[in-house]
Amino acid sequence: MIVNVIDLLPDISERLDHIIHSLPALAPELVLIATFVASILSGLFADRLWWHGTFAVTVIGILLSAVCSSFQVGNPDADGVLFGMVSTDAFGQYMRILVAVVCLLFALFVHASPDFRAHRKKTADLYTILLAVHIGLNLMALATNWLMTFIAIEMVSLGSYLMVGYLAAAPRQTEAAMKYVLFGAVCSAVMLYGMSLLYGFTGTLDYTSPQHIQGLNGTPSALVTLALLFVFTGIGFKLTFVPFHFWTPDVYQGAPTPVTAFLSTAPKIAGIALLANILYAWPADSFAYQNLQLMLAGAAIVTMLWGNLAALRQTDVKRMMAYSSIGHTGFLMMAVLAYSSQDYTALLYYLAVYSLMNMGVFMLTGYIESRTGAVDLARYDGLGKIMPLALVCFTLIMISLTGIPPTSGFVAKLLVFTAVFHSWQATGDISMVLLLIVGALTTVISLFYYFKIPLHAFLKTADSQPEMKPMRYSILWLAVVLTVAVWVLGVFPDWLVG
Amino acid sequence: MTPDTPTYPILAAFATVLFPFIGFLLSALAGKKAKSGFLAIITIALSVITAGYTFAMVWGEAPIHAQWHWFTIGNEAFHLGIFLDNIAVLMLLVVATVALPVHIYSVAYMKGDPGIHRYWTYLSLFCAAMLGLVIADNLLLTYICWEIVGFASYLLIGFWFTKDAAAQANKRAFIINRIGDIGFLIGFALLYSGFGTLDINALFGMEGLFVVPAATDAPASAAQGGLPAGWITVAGLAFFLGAMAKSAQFPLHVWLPAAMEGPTSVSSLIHAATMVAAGVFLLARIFPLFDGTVLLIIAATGTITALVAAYFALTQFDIKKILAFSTVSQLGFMVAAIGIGMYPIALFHLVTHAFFKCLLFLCAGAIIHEMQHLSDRHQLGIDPQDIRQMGRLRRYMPVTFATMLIASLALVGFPLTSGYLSKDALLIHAFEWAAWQQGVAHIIPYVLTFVSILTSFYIFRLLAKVFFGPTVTAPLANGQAGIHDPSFWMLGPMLFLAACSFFPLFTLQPLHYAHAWLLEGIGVSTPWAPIPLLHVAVPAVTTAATLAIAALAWHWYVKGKYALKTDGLLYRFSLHQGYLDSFYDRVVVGAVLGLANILRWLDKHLVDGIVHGLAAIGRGLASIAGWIDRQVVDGLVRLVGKLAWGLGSMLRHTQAGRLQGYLSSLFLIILVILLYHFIVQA
Amino acid sequence: MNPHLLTILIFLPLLAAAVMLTVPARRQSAYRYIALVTGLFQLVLSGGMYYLFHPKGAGISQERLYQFVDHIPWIRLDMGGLGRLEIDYFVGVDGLSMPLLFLSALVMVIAIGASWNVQKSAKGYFVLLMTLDMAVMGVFSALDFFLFYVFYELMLLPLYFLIGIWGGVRREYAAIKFFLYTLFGSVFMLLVIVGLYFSVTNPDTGAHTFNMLYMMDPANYVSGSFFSALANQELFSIPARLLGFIVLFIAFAIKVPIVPLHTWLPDAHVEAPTPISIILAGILLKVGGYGILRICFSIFPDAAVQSAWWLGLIGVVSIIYGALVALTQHDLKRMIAYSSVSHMGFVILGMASLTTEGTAGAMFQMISHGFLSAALFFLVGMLYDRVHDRGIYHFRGLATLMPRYTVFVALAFFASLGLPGFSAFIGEVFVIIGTFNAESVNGLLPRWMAIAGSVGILLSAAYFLWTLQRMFFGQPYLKGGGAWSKALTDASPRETAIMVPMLVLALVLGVYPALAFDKINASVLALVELVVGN
Amino acid sequence: MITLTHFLIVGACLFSIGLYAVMARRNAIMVLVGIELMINAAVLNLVAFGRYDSEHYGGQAFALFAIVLAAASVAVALAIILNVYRHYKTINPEDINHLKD
Amino acid sequence: MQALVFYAFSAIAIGSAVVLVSMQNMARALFLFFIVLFSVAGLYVFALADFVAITQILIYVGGVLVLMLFAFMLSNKTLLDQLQRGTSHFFALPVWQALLISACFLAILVYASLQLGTFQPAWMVAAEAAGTTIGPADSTVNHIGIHLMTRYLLPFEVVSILLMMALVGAAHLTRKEANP
Repeated sequence: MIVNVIDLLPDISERLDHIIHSLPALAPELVLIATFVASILSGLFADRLWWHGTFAVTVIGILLSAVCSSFQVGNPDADGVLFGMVSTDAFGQYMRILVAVVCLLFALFVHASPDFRAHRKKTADLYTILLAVHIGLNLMALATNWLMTFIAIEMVSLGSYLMVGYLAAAPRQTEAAMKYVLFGAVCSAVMLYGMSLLYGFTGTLDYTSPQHIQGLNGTPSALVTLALLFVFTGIGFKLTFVPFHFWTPDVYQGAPTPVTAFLSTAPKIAGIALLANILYAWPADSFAYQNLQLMLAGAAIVTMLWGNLAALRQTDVKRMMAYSSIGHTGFLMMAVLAYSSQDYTALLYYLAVYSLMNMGVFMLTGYIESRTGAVDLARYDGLGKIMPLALVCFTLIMISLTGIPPTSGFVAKLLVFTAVFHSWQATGDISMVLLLIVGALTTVISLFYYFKIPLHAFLKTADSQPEMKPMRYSILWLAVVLTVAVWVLGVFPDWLVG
Repeated sequence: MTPDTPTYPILAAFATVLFPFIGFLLSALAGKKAKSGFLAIITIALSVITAGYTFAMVWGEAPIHAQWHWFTIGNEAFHLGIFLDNIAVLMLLVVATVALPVHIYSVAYMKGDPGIHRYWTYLSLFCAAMLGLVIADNLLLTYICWEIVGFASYLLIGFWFTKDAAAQANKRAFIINRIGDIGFLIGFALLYSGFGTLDINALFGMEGLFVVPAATDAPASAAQGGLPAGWITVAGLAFFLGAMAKSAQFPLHVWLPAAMEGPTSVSSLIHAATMVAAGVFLLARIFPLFDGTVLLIIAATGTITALVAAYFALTQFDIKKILAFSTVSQLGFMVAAIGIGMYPIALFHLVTHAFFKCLLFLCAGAIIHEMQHLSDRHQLGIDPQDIRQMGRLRRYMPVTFATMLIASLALVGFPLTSGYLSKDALLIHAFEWAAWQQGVAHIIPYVLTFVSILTSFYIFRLLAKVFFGPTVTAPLANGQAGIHDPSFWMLGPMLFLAACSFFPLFTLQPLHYAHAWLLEGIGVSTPWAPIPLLHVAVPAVTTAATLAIAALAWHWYVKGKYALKTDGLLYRFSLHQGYLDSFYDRVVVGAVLGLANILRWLDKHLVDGIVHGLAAIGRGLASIAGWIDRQVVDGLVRLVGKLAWGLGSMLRHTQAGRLQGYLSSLFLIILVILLYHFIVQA
Repeated sequence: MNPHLLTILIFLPLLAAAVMLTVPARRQSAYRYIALVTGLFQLVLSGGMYYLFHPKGAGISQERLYQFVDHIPWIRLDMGGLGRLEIDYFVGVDGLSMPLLFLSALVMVIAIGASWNVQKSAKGYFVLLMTLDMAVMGVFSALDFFLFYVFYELMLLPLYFLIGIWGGVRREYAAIKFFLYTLFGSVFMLLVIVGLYFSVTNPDTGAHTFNMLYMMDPANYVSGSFFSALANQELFSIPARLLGFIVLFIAFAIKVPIVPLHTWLPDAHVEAPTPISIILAGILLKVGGYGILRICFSIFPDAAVQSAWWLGLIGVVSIIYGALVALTQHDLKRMIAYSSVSHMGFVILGMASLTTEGTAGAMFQMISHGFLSAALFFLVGMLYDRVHDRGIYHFRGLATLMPRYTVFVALAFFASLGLPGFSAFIGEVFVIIGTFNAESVNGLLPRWMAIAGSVGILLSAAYFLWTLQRMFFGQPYLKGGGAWSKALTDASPRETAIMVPMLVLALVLGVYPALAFDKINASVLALVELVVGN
Repeated sequence: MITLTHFLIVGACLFSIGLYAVMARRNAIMVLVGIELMINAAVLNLVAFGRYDSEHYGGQAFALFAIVLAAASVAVALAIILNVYRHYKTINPEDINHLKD
Repeated sequence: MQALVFYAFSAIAIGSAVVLVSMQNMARALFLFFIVLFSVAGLYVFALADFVAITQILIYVGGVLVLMLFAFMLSNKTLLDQLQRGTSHFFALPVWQALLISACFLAILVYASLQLGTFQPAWMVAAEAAGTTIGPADSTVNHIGIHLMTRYLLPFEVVSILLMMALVGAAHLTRKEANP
């Protein structure tokens, strides 16, 4: 049976025009795709000639895409791109830049990391995966369609699984990878089921469309809750908020340190953007919005408490930071809840600062681990004397993570508090007050474990001198730069936001 | 200072205070070099001169008041000032005049003591503060001097600080004085809050806010001011509390006998003549403040003190303790005089008492000095202050005996002595007052009369035992003691004071007080009519009683025909000073320390208790023991910390590392949320 | 016209710290000399400013009455719908801050003097000390709430390390406890700051602002905003302004500290090295009192009046409780720490009275306690340096062994227990007078509080005298025996040089309190007018 | 008549069975099988709903993507499981619990 | 008739799935999984998604299942032992929680399905009313093809990258380490 295409699609030319017009908005992604291909090729061929080949390609590609993104910041395209699959609004564009920065830092970190340097199967494939994940992250931040969301999340997830298992040098790394992949796969299956239900309720996959919200309003509320809960299983997995956080400590602890740094930052940026996109796609008076907001507020409170309380008992630095990042997720969710379409400054600032801090922390963790083999807090005893610069930077970042002035961590917290307070004033929603109080309380709790680092490094003394392995200082200098940035942005926050 | 204020008296009064102060500063700076006491004596001598000049210029004239701006708080300016009226210049003169002989006496008495430079420093400080106290023009300044006087007293009581008893005694003295200070503080703070000024002249002067009520029941708050009558009473009581502590009124008198741990010269100056009289002086100064209630309380307290102290003095064996209780008793007389509204008589008695009591102590000092020599020479190891070890001293120390006899006669109020004048005035007015007051007020004069008889008894007991009685100390008994009257540097002051203990210093009429210049200078009119009979009866009765008692004492103690049991309840009660010390130690100090201990315990454990309680609820019975075992220190931080830690541990159990456990937990949580929603929404 | 003296005063230590960082670590002694020079320079500078300070400069709520003002725009963040974030670098002094600035400079010099023998990583020590110095100066001069908060928190960090690294046996515990307590208070303070930010606008630009002075003027509150007096908003059924006041009060009261929140203090003091104890007692406790006056009272006058009774009660309880607990201590340093609790109770009581006498008395008490407690801790440090023991029961008859030291101790003790002629007396007396006055002036505090407060004076005599008697009088007896009596040398010239100025200052201020009252007076009047007047 | 509900119930059954496998089976590969069952359930839902969407073919398109992604993730997961097996000589997730609190 | 076939497919799918998850023997379980996938593919056909059904068989049966078998073979050296063992305890005690949770989920999902049947979403009603549902006669392959090239172009392209990445990554992980 021959069917004329024109019969099926009378408006095909308009559609093609739309596609062609949409492409410039996706220039960063196109650059990344090109780089992706280039990186595969260079991994196969160029690396034999020049050891840094793929790394150079990757860095250049990410930089180019970041430049493209920053050129686009001025002209947001609020209407859907490519049939409403994505929307490159200003918020998303900032997020792309942020993601690019984090990916770049990750690439540098990997390049400087001795573990990866020693990896016998080379790191070229990792850069390839990174580029794909970068695309996925961008799309996650921009997506306005359940299908696109699903694919983007899967892309990031798959890439992350691969990164965690990349080295597979130690049993723990493979264990982390397995837990991650199985947990992730379950979550995405549940999310898929939830999306299928949402599709069934509304008949559309574009969650910004009016039809979607109409459909949700017309569905029994319990069913909407069910579907949203399922969908947020997948998103929650990426964001690591309670109760979808169980994998986090194990994976963060087991994964290679640069990967942990990446996992604790990039997917969260994209996930938060996604969360914000979904939440604010729906009108505030709709049931779906209110239901979701309530769930998220509850989750944020529990997440802040859980993450910070559980971190108290940790002795492994990376594991502790895993819980810390769970706690920060709660804080970020608080920022999302207080976010409204124009005022994303607080959220953006918090995300940026958080990424810098976490990257810095893990760089230092990695550096210390590589030099002394110390992963446990007990082995940090007296390190402050031996590696003063590293531990001073570590302490400075910890101060910022706690949110004590004059660091950017403090300004970030202040901005979030400001936004939440404003939101409470505007809506009178009492859960905002609870968020504020819990946010403040967990700040105090967090002090307890963040200051374990200086406590062990400076206040305690070691029984024996640890053995020091020689290594290059590039990671340390990177971390120093980040530390300085974290502090300078705390004193002059307008340099970032202005 | 207004232009027409006479400048010279002010300057002279200021100089009177300044000289000892300079002496203090120089001695303090000189440190160990100032051993001779030369500085202190010179400065106090200069003070006597200027004080005499001031007295001459001001006595009987209109009061002089001068002040300089000190500091401003808010809109209120505070001044440093000098207020010279009859009372002030009288006290100024008395203090300086008593201080000088004591200084001179000290040269010999304290000779060779390793810490003597401190002695002179402290003594000068005391004199400066005491002189400042009497001429201060506002209550704040008075209070400052009042406290510094106490501080100097503290230093001097604890002069031999290596002795534990001295270290204990000065602490006790200061703390009990502090109780009084708090009263003083509360008193003037109340006045300030009511009247917005602390100026003595503005408050209590001739045209002051308080009109002299002259022992009427009319409350003083008739004067304008912001304090309700009840608070006026409270203020009066508060001031009286201050005076009670400083003037050793029952039951706050316990510090004074203990203070005898200081050098005897110090006891004579501070704890007999001057500082302890400051309370009486203060009461006289602010007399218009007191309303009827307060006055009655004052009179009653004074009477009780006089009685109790005399009673305690009856059985003491420590020569200084007897004199100390005697002082307390006499102070009780003065306070009672204030209470009956006769503050001029209180001051009169204060002045006479200052001389003869100072003399008594100096004599006692001489005796102790010699007894110490005796003990050292013969290696007897006796307590030099114990009168049981003494006896027959008249043979060795006749001059000392003579002076001491004069002082004792003045104390008992024997005719021709100054004490006769003041004590009779006091008793007579007390009777008249009682007649005017009616009712139970009659108890007071009779008790006071009885106390004066007791006074005769204990002082004659003292004299008999020390100078006449049989002795257990062998060298004394066999005439080989080798002790003698003290040197001229000690005798001179004693003789001077003995001269001052006779009537001519105060009036030329030896048998009646009415024309004493002192009473004429600061006299007040009495609201009652004099009862002429009393003016004859009271002196006659007391003199007769004194003679009888003297005979009895002679009979009992010199002849050794002691007639009383020494194990009676009353006797023991008196000997142990009414067990007041133990009472304070056990009950008051014990209560404070107990409370403090409880609070410390609370500090340590209470919050823990909360922790434990919460933990028990939170974690079930099984772990209670573990929680209690763990020694937690304190604080909310701990509470929060423990809770957080416990929660952290609980959360930890979810993180057992088993993937499928995680998944199960995850789905369980989702399920719970779902069920909740379905139940709520369906 | 404006030579930026205040800014120089604040940031000079930072410069010194930067210089120290460039000095190689083997030149140990260089650090303390740099620190000393900085401290002395600051002392001279603040002394000069104190001298130049015009007594009529009341400050409080009017910028033109502040002196040495520097007001520069700092952060301007565009927050979209939340408006523009306006944060200024705004510093200035009035009668409340000027004496405290001078006091801080003085105590800093003393602390540097007391740190002369620090050997353990001297570089880090002095760099941290300088950072602390900067933060302290900043706190006392900041007039922008954000700036204040930054300095306020910045104080904690160096202190944490100074206690934690150079402290005693349980230093880690003490350091974190101290930090947690203070952070607990200040985090909630941050929430109030945010609330105030949204409630107050700059009348000139209309933008929300952190400027404290604007917060003091009810006219600047946006109508209907959270902290607006007219809006009468409530949260958890507590009026918003009262809630804000309580939160801020708790934050500062932890610093003061008041009784239920005091338990960090003994631990921190006991574990801290001597110079840090000196700074803690001499400066940091004052930050609490200063904050209550400058911020709690000025921004929430209505709530201050409402809760004055409770504040008075807290003050009285602190006075008596602290004194009673001090009575039972066996550790000299702990005893002095509790005495600080008691003495700072007077500060709270005086403030609560809201009378000029009480408030001025509280200010005076803060100043006086500043150097007296510094002196006391220094004295304890002298003993501890020699024999590494502070047990009151472990010493006896020290007066014979160390006469000069004993004189210092006795003077410091008597000065602290409020002997007239010393500064503490003036402070305490006027607090009591002010409290008595309160009933007739504004009716906020009942008179029994003053009476109860004066009982604290009595108790302070008890514990100080008891200690004096126990440790210094009697025949010498030492727990450590002969080794100790050899180690217990009398005060060295350096120590004497540090002690004498403090005692002289206590004496001078006690005899001529106008030196301080003249500078404080106008501000106190303005403050009382601001709080009670409306 | 085969209504939508029929499909949904079958989907629900498959999903629950998959869920059970995920939680209960002590073999990583069986866990993967469980996941595939859940995905199949979702896909079944999608196509069942997709019958009503002839305009965009959203359901069927989504189903196709889902199947493809499932295959990709299975490939990745199996690669990782093989690595685990190399180190632990077991694929029972219960036994692989070195990373824990 | 149609319904009967549907029920049969459903019964086979669910039944095999139940047996599959309760089997100890891996090889048999994977075989049963094969049956489940086939039956579900049949159900897709009933839902008028023939292309999806074909994809299911091609990708799942051809790709996934084979991969799993390989992995199983590679990982389980004691395969033969286990092949001998049949299904033992059906309701193993340690997993009763899992059973309970899944049962609850089943109940909730079935309840949801029934609800959805009762309150049919408005858009489906509208589609039925307008007759725009997919009919058995529609050529789904055509439509899907066109949509993949227009509306779903971006996902389509992205998925290609995703697959490439998965390929690279999986290959990397399973690759024997290269000689240094």
